[in-house]
Amino acid sequence: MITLGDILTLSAILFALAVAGIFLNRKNVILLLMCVELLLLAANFNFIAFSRMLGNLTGQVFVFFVLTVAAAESAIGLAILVVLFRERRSINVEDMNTLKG
Amino acid sequence: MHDYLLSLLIWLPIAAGIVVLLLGERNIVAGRWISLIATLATLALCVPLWLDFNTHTAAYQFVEKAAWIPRFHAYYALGVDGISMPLIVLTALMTIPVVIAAWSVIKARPAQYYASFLIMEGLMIGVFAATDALLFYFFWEAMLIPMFLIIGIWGGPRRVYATIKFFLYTFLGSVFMLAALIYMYVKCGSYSIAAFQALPLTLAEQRWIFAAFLIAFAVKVPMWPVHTWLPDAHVEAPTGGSVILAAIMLKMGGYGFLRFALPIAPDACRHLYFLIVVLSLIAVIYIGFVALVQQDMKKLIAYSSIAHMGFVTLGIFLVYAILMNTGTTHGAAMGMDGAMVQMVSHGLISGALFLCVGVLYDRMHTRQIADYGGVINTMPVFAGFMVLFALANTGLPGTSGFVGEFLVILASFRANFWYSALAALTLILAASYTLWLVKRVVFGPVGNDRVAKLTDLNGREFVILGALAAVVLLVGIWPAPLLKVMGPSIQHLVHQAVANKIPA
Amino acid sequence: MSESMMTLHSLGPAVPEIYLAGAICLVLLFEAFVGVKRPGATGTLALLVLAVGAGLTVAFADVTHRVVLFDGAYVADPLAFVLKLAGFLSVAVALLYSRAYLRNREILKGEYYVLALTALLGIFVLISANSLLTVYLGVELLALSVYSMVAFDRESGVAAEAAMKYFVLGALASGILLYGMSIVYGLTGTLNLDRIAAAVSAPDSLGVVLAVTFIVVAVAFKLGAVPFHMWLPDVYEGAPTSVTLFIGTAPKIAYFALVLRLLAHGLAGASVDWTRMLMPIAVLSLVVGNVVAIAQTNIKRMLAYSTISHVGFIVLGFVAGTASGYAAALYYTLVYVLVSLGSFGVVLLASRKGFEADQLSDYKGLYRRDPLLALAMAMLMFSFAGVPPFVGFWAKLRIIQVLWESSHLWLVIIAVIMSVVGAFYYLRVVKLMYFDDAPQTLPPTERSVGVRFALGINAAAVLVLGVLPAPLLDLCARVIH
Amino acid sequence: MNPQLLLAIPLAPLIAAVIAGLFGRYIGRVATHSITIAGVALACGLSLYMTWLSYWGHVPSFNGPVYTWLVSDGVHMQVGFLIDRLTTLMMSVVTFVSLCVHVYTIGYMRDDPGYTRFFSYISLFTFGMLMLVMANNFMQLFFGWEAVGVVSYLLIGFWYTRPSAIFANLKAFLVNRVGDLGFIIGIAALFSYTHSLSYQAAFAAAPHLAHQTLPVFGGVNALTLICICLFIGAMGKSAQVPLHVWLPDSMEGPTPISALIHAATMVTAGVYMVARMSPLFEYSSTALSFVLVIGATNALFMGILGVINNDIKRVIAYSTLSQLGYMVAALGASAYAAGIFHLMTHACFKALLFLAAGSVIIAMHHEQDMRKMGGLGKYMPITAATCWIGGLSLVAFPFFSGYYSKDAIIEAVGLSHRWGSTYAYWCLLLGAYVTSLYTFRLLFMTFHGEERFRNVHAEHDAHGGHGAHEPRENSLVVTLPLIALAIPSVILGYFTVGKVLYGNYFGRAIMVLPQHNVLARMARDFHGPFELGLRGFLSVPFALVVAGLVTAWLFVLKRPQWADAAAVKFAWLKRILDQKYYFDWFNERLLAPLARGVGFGLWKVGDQGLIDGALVNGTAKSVGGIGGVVRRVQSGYLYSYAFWIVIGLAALLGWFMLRA
Repeated sequence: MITLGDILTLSAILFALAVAGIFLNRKNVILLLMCVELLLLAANFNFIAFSRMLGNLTGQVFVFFVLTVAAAESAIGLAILVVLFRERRSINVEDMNTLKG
Repeated sequence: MHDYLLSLLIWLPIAAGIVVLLLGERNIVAGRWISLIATLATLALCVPLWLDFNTHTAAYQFVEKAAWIPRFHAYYALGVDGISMPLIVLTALMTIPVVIAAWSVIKARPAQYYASFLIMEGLMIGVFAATDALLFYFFWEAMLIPMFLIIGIWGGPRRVYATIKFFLYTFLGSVFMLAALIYMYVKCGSYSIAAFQALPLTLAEQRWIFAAFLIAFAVKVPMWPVHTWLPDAHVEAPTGGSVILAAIMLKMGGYGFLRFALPIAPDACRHLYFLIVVLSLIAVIYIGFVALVQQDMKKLIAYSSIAHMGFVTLGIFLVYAILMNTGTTHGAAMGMDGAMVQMVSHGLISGALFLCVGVLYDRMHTRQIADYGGVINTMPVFAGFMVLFALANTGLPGTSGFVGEFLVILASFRANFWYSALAALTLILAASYTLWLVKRVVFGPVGNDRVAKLTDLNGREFVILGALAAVVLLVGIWPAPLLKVMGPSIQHLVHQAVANKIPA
Repeated sequence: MSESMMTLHSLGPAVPEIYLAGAICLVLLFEAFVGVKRPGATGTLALLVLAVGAGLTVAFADVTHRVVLFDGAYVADPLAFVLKLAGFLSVAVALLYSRAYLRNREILKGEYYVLALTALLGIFVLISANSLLTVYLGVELLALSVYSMVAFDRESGVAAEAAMKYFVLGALASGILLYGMSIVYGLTGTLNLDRIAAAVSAPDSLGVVLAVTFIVVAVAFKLGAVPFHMWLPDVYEGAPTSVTLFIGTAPKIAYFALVLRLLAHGLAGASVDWTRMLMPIAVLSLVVGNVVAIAQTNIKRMLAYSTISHVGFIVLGFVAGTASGYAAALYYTLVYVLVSLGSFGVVLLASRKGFEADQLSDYKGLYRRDPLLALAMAMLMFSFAGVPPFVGFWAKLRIIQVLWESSHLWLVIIAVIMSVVGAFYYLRVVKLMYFDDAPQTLPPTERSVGVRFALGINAAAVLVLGVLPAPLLDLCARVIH
Repeated sequence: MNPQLLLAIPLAPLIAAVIAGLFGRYIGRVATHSITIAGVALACGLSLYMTWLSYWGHVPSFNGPVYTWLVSDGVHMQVGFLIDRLTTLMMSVVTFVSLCVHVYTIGYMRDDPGYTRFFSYISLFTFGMLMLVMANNFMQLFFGWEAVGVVSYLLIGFWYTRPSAIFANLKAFLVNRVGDLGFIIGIAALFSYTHSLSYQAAFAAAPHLAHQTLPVFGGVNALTLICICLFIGAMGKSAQVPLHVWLPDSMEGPTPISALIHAATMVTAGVYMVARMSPLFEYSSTALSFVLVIGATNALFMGILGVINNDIKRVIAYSTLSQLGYMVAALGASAYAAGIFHLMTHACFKALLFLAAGSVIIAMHHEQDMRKMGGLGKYMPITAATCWIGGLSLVAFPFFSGYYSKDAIIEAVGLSHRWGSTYAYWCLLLGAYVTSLYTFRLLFMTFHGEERFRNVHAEHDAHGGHGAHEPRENSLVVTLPLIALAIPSVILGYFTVGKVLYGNYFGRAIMVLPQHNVLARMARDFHGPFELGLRGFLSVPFALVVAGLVTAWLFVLKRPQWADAAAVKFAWLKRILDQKYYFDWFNERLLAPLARGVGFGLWKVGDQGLIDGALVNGTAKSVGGIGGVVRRVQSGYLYSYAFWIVIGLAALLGWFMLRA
């Protein structure tokens, strides 16, 4: 039997993974986009779990919105990525440090 | 007219300044005359201020009050008493020579030069006339901007360092004061200075507030050891800037002590007076020695200003020393009288001395003492004035410089033998550095061929220095009217200063 | 009135958003058919749209009391009204200033205005948000449009880099926000902020603390408070100046609303926690912002750090945790928007084709090249420094006042000292413009009368509001209760 | 007497001075000196008239305000006059000598470009001196005190292109300021007890003050402190050791000034002041002993310096120092009247000597070295005669004015039982010998013996020197004052001694406690001036005078080589004397450099090093430095940004989780 706690733990782990991914990954920007998706996913898990526990739907509705936004978000992310690649010929995180100080 | 006399005094010069600014550099001739007329008119407005001033009350007079920020009970409230009125007159008086002195000397952006000074005059008068703490602070701070620009634009080689130092130094001081003012507003729900003076405060609170005031006013006076901005600012500033700086701005520190520190935090003052007395005496002696070895005329006069202002702070805080020593406040008012007279007189004398240096600088474009010598041979009239003001600076009886120091020394003996003994050392020190300066610059054989080519005072310069000399002598020979004006306010202040504000 | 039942008339308060959504479509169509031929026409239209929008807002959305719509997801109150007008105004001014800049860089495209308007829509949603959902939507709508604005100049590599950093970190932040929201939802079983406010009462319970922490971090990121500020300098520097101007102004209003709605209203019960959390954040922002700004050579970056320090002041207003504290923060925000509109406007007007005017050294002797511009900049800098008679003074005064009211002695002292440190680099700009001589011959500044006039008004406002601060102070105190 | 009249006395010279000073250049020389002389003459006439009245005791003393200077803390500080016999006497002395000097100046400064300036100065000085002596309160006293000091400053530096002159005037002013320091502290101390600046209040409080102690230096008698402080002021003005150093240098000024200011009037202000303050000093024997010792020391040791000097003016200057010593010693012995009496006679014969010296100097074309003179007697008889009169009066030759005053002093000190009086008595006795030694040396070297000026003139001619080979007697404007001063130098003492010295002339103006009153004791065996004169020939001092005369004659005229021999034999002594007891060396080699060093140190180390360098700029630098460091954290790498966000999140979480 899967309890609320289990799901929350899972989502927490997902969240942690995503965050870790964002600041551990030093190579590919695409990876970052994926981590971002994972992040949202973690939150979504919470919503769904809670909404089921509380027995009201608002949480799940929220999730739909989140998914939509996530789609738009990744679209824009990729667009920016393209621009970046056109200019820099690289999508390496290490190379993105002309702005600093 | 009395209902808005003070507003007139504040806004007339400011308005004139804006007009001059708008006329721009192209119509500078008009600009000059407008500035001159405006400053003269401001002084003219001081005549009714002086004549119709009731010398029998310590209450504010020529009071004005208009809503400014109703929600925070901050008012556009103006008024003068015996402490602020002479300083307003001094301000109006000392701005005139600045305008005249710049007449043909300031070549770069003259319109803005005049405008800055006119605006600053209004703001300075506002500082003295404001009876609402927020309004006071508003003028107090706003005044920094024109001075910042004056030093920075028309100043000497190291002007940038000097002006930024000046601004930050004073800014640092005043923000702490602002914090204190706001604290008191939060406590008593009003920004009126009178309310602050009536507000009971615990000793701890008073200590904090006094510390804030001390930082603000000590920097402005300036007291040792926060004086180092002054020599730089004076040396780099154009003549007019130095004059206003020395004649008026420094006085605001003393005024602040009289108007804020003593009445608002009397108990803290009573506990910490010794600190101030010591700092004042250090200023008189330490700075006296430093002034002795200056190579730059303006720096020397700047240091002598610090030393003389030491008498002001000493005179103000004598009240507590006397209270400690004799248990009465008998003689305290004399110390404060001395401090006030010293402020006025120092305004006149140091202003005049800076003008003298300006006269020389305009001709030789150097302030180094070593570059001069035997000026009297080519500029006898100037030499006469220079010697007169120098002697006044040494506190010669018969000149205004004597009155304040004399009163302070008399009063300080009631506090402690050593206070007066050390303070009186200024007789020797001031004489040494001032007259040594005179010896090296004015007397002696013609120093070099550039000195040989000097031309004596022109009409404008003669009028300025002559007028100032007359005032200096007048105040020295017959100071009674000045003290009559202050009398009641000072007495009242003494009572406030020794009152106990700690809530039972 | 019951929230479910909805008549057309009752939609009045929501007119700004509805209108703006429609207008955006209109502008898109216009751009598709007219704009392509006549670049700049869309810009004019956008300004028109904003003007009309402001008019409509005054006409319909000027509510006297709190109105809740859309099943409690949307709230309209005097605060929202004021903020929306401010939004219209600031965006309009921003677009006005940007025009010449965009033309010089051949990025004067309709999409720019569309994005600006969508961002504004996001701002409005956020302003009127009364539910976690609307909050989230507002945040994302605003953020997404701004990301793409940053990357708008496709020829600029730094812009792309800035956009990417902004995007990733922004996504991280919204993830954190979302996570916090989910916990709140879990604790209270509702998304409606009113009900959340009613439900959240026990402060130090673990769940609440968890939720509050996540939300505070996300909010701090959006505001650009230390240590969540790092995106801000890079984005300010990397983005095209016109975009920097945009980011630096209107969104601040939205984020103020965000804090107010989410923390001050929704999580009022836990204010003990979040005020205590905001305290170190505010202090760090003050210190880091001011101290690092001194070390900058790029004016956009310098202003970025100065923004961080001002954010510190705004947050201090919230730290007080009282209505008057929020009012102070609001006043500070509005003042900040006004002043930074002007200062970035100056940067825009000083720049020409192929000359970004983004180095401090580019301002040497500006006085000689363009006295008006220099004067305006000087006034704005003094205002930033908080010197009377300029409006910035009152903003700082209000913050210190509320800190005293909540008796935070040490915060007062830090704030005071830091404002002095800050004064130094503002003075340095004035010094460059007035005391130094231009090293080499720099190109002349933008001369188009309209823009300069607007800038003049902007600077004048800084002075007038400084001399007569009562109305605006009143307004801010009135709309918050 | 009516105040208007009194007011006219100081104002006449003042107005004259102002006119001469401001418009002198336009109205010309004749007008200038006419106006100033008229002013002083008026003052002099009125003063003499007043003295005449009070001499015959027609007028009660006057004490009243002129106007209120200021009111502070309820204390009325007024400018006012106190006129009694002491004042009138001083007024007459001052104005009379001043008048003579005015006239004399016409001749002396004939071809000086600063002619009008000079007249305005000396008139101004007369004003200041009159304010000083006529004052009835300490504020005004201090005013006059400083005013005369300033004028003397201006006059010593009158030839402002001479480095030596402007050095001397600065020195004079500063040394005087040292005295004024004590003076003003004394005034302040007095004020702190009496709450008033008027003499009356002070005098009334004196007996009570004698029992007060001040908590300084472990508790000193208040009155003693006050008196000593006041006397320090007097030491400055009246050039008593160690504040005497300025007077010899002040000879850089034109000779009329030396006569007026640095011999007759200003330098005696100190003596006058102490006499005026006798009601205070009387109650403090300690202070009086101090006065006595200082004065006696001056009288002897400053006189000795006169013996070895060759500059005619400096010799007289040292003699002035020594004579001032006599006066001060008299004060110290409570013989105030004697001091004042000697002040009066001294004013006449010393002014006379100076003017005579000046006359010689004119004749010698501004040559002051006595070694280049000699035998002038037969070329300028009037000068020589008057100079001899002055000299005899100075050495206190019986029947001359000086005799009556000076011997009285010696006798008074001899009779006094005050602590230190024995030392003082011997100093004064030896002083008598020294006095006659340098006086006759001066007379012999100048007017007698070989005419050394001839070879000097030869040199002059060698390089086309100026005209006259032989000095000629000067015109009337120069000689008339000499004669005018010679007369009182002879007879003044004879005719006034009875009344002024022994007749308790000053009455209540000078207060002497009976147990101190030596003069009263001397008065008992005073049987008229003639008898006193005769007695003089048998007195010890007279013997010393003769001894001095002989020595001078031997060393100057008979065996000049002995002088050089002595100089060789007592080289060590000569060095000390040449160095003037090393006072100047101490001031100029030690004190002044020390002060400058301290100032420089405080400036460089204190101001620029610590305050500016470390605190002010240091803070600025460190803030900038921190900024530079902190900005490194902004590494530009996305992951580090993200990392910081997580750090922040974790920190907050951790903090609050622990609290929750």
